[in-house]
Amino acid sequence: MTATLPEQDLERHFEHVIERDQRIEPRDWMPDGYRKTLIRQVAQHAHSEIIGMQPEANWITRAPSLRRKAILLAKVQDEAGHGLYLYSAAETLGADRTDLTEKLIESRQKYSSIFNYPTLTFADVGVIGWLVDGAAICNQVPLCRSSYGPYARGMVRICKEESFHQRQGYELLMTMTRGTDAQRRMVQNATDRWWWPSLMMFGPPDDASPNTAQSMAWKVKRHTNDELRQRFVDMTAPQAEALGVTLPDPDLRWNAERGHFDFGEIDWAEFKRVVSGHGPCNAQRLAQRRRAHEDGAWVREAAAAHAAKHHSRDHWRSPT
Amino acid sequence: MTATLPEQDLERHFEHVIERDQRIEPRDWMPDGYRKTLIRQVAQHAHSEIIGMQPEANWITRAPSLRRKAILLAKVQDEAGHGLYLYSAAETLGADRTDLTEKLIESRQKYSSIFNYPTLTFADVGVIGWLVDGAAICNQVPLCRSSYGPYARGMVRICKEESFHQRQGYELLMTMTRGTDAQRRMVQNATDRWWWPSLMMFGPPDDASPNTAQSMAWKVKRHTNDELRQRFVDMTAPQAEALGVTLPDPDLRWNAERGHFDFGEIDWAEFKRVVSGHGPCNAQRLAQRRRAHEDGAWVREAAAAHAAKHHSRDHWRSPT
Amino acid sequence: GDDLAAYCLMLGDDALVMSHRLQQWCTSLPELEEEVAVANIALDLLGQARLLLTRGGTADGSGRGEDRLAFFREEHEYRNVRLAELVNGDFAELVARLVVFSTWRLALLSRLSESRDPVLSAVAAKGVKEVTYHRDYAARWTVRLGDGTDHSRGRMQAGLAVVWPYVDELFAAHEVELRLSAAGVAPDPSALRDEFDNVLAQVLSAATLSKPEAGQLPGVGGRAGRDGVHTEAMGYLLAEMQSVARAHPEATW
Amino acid sequence: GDDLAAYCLMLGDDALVMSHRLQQWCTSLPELEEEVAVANIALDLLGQARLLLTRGGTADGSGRGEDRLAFFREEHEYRNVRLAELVNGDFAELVARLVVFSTWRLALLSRLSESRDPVLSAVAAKGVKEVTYHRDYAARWTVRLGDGTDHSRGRMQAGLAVVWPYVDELFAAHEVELRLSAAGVAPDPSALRDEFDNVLAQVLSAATLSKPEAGQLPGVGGRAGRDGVHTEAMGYLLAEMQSVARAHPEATW
Repeated sequence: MTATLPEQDLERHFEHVIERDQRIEPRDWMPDGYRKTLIRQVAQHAHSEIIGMQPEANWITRAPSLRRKAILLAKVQDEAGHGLYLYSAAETLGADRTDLTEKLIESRQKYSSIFNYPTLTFADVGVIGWLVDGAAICNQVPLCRSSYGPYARGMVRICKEESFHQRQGYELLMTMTRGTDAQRRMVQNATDRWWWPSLMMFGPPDDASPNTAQSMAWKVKRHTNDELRQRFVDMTAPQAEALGVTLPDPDLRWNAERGHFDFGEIDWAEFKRVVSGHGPCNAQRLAQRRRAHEDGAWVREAAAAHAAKHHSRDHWRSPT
Repeated sequence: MTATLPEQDLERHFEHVIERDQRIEPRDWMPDGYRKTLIRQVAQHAHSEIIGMQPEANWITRAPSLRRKAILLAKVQDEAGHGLYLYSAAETLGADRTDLTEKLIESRQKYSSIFNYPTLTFADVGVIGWLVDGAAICNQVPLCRSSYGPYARGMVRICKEESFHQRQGYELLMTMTRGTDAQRRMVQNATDRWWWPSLMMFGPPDDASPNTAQSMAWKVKRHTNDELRQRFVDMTAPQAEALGVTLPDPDLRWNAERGHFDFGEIDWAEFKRVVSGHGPCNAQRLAQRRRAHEDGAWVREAAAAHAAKHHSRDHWRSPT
Repeated sequence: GDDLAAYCLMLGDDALVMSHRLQQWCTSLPELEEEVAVANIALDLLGQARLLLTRGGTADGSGRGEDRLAFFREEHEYRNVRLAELVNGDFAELVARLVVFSTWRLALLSRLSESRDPVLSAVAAKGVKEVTYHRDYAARWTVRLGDGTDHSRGRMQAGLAVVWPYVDELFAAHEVELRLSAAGVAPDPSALRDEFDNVLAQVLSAATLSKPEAGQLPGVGGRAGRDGVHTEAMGYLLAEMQSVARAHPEATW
Repeated sequence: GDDLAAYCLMLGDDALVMSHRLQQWCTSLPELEEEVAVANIALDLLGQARLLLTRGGTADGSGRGEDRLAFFREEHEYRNVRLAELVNGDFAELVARLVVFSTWRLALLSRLSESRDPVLSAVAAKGVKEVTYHRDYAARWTVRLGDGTDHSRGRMQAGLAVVWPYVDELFAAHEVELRLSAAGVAPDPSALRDEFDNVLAQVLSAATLSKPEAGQLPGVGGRAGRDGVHTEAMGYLLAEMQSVARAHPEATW
């Protein structure tokens, strides 16, 4: 039916759906720019989940209690699940997962720069939960109202799990700051390293973010970078106080007039360096992803060959 | 000159040299059997030095003091040096090092079975020095009088270093037995595991060692297996007492009549299993040697190609 | 009490150490689906380990909790079979180890779910459901790789050859197991062999693979994993696993 | 006192950690001659580390001996450059790391042998002889591999690309180094760059290799190895190295 409508009508219908805060679904007509923007957004998000497994997986085998080990392992597993889910959402837009993986490996698509920092102590696991997941949630909660249906629905599930992770991270830090001096030092040290990169997770300041206006018009982005960043600082500063850690920003203070926390200037030069591939772990993260993908090529080929032979029906049934 | 003498005269000359306890040198005529026996003996000894690096190298990175780390690293380096030295001795007999390495890797030549046991604690390093090097010295000191010149001279140097290693091992154990309870338990436990395999290092009992007579006639072996084993037990039992460790043999006791220590029956079935390739680490040791050799193939090829290009003269000279 | 405790450590250590090797695969697997599945198996085994270690610490009256047991025992106090500690190889070795480990463990837990010890029986019953999935997962991959490409078939056969020397140890009865078997608390490991052989034969046949001919890895002086005598791989594994906990012995996490 | 101690730890940790990575090569090298040579280099560096750590423990008045410093410091207290801790790759990466490390260290020790601190000066003078050999060994292999086969040339170039991002850090001056340089105790690291560039240019030219174009690895918030901020490889290295010593904190060896 829709295929026969003239382009103009299709576009009008699309804009109508967006205006009324309804959802665009995979089989609906959408402008090329919308589709491309969304594929990029969803793919970057999927890549971020997958690359984001690495800094945390780094501590699974060394987690100092079995309970924390289980929590961390489950969290990293959730991230793999989110990645799968998001690649599927991208596929509803006509993207191909293999192709997206190649783009990631060849640095033709980005992932969140936060994962280009190393995890140096077990406290980093807690701080990532608290700050990085916290920032991710600020970013993502509004995306539960993304105009693109599959992404919006994915975000509902993902946000639920992320806020669970965030609470677990914070709880680990609470336990650690109530522990030994060495533990408290670890938490402070990790906070010092992750604070500024977390603020950078919201992207460049609004006056340097040229695509924001179109994305907001399409309702695939619902708030500006600076709005979300402020929301994150306002949420986090009191949590830091409750933990007894100091955020490494001498300019951070409550501004009663604004009703917000003021905070210091972000080092945008560092942000640009890391985004453009020159962070402490960019090369390492991509090399690890590439190695896994290349080492697994023969396995994927075998699975495909087997499926072709057996019409995708497994030959072995469990004896019961 | 010698090439023109009839075979009979050559053989008589050879026997004369052996009788008078003089040395056979590389360019001297020697019977085929003598040459083959010696190549096998020297190659096995070389292989043992090289494979023997593995159980000790296993603890270099974890040595609990820097002094012990240096001692252990130097010892393992010495073993590589001994291996090189012995492969050279085998080459004077017409063997080819590459060929011998292949024979080792393909299990066509043996190495000392003692290295097919795992090193499970740092005390194993001390016990290997004490018992394994101790047994090796008992075996090797008489070989300093081997009728084959290059081997005899090699053994003089090697024995000197081995007895240095043996003293270092014993000294480590002395330090450990004067230390904590846990250290004493480690020493006892390692002694329990290495004692019987050390006794097996002297080979099968005399009545099951058919080649001994010929080897002794040729003076490439100077004492029988059982003679050397007894000498080792007599030397070691008082050392164990001085250390305060118990050798795991209820039948071990001084026999005033014989003037020797009596000791219990060796598990020759285990000996045969391990010699025939079914010890706890046979597969692991050979796999490691094979991996190093195969991974290094491209390096050896590059070195050969470079040497061919530059007439074995290095192209780079250090700026001074 | 002591036998029961020792037995709980045996099965708990099997799960903990095997889980560790699976954890090390994390972010290196060939597909995201495998990331999810392998992490899931590692989590299940970790959960089993926690229940069993906790039970062990109660049974011997030592009051040692799961973390005390996991992070502050020495290598020779670990009771796991050596198959669990084997260094990771390629994906085929992972699949081979997993199909062997979970076929054996499923046979074991099935019988253990009828143990006279109510805690062991409950832990085993829960584990049966989990390990049934592990075995199916590993068996499906064995078939895919065995009956996939020529290359994958060769690698799968090689992977089986790597793990096979560790098989007999799974069915060798320790005296603790024999006493508990006599008391109706635990199965005699040797009684699990038939089921194991049958299942493996079915899987290998579906996978067009042959049973490896590899000789069996002996212990040291007749002692192996169940006696606390491990391979040289074990020390490195524990050094990694215990490093943070031991650096902060006074800490709670 | 404190600056001198910190400086001794920097150079001592460089040697200790680099030695550890060379130790890990033991029994895996392509030829026995390389086993002897690499063990020898590892031993030399270990010897340098022992002298420097001992001096460091004296200089800061803490009375910590070499073992206390090696085995009971936390990762963030280690002051080595990150080049030293890089995970081992193939033989070409080993050669690449060694040619970079020893060219830099030789330039450093040559100048340090004129230090106003008599102990540092003596340690450096001894080290110069050793590291001269290390550099020659690494340079000869760089040339053999670079100007060997096409395959080895590719691998050598790739090995250089792996280590190159760690080069700038070697010449970045820490404030401790700047203060000691002003006091005539230690060279300013940035002053070593010319010699390094010249020697590397000669070696690469003889090896028919080109200088890698790789970008440089930044620190975290501007902090790197000299500040105790390392890579993710470092924790595993220390877990292994310190495992036995920490399992027996009361023991003497």
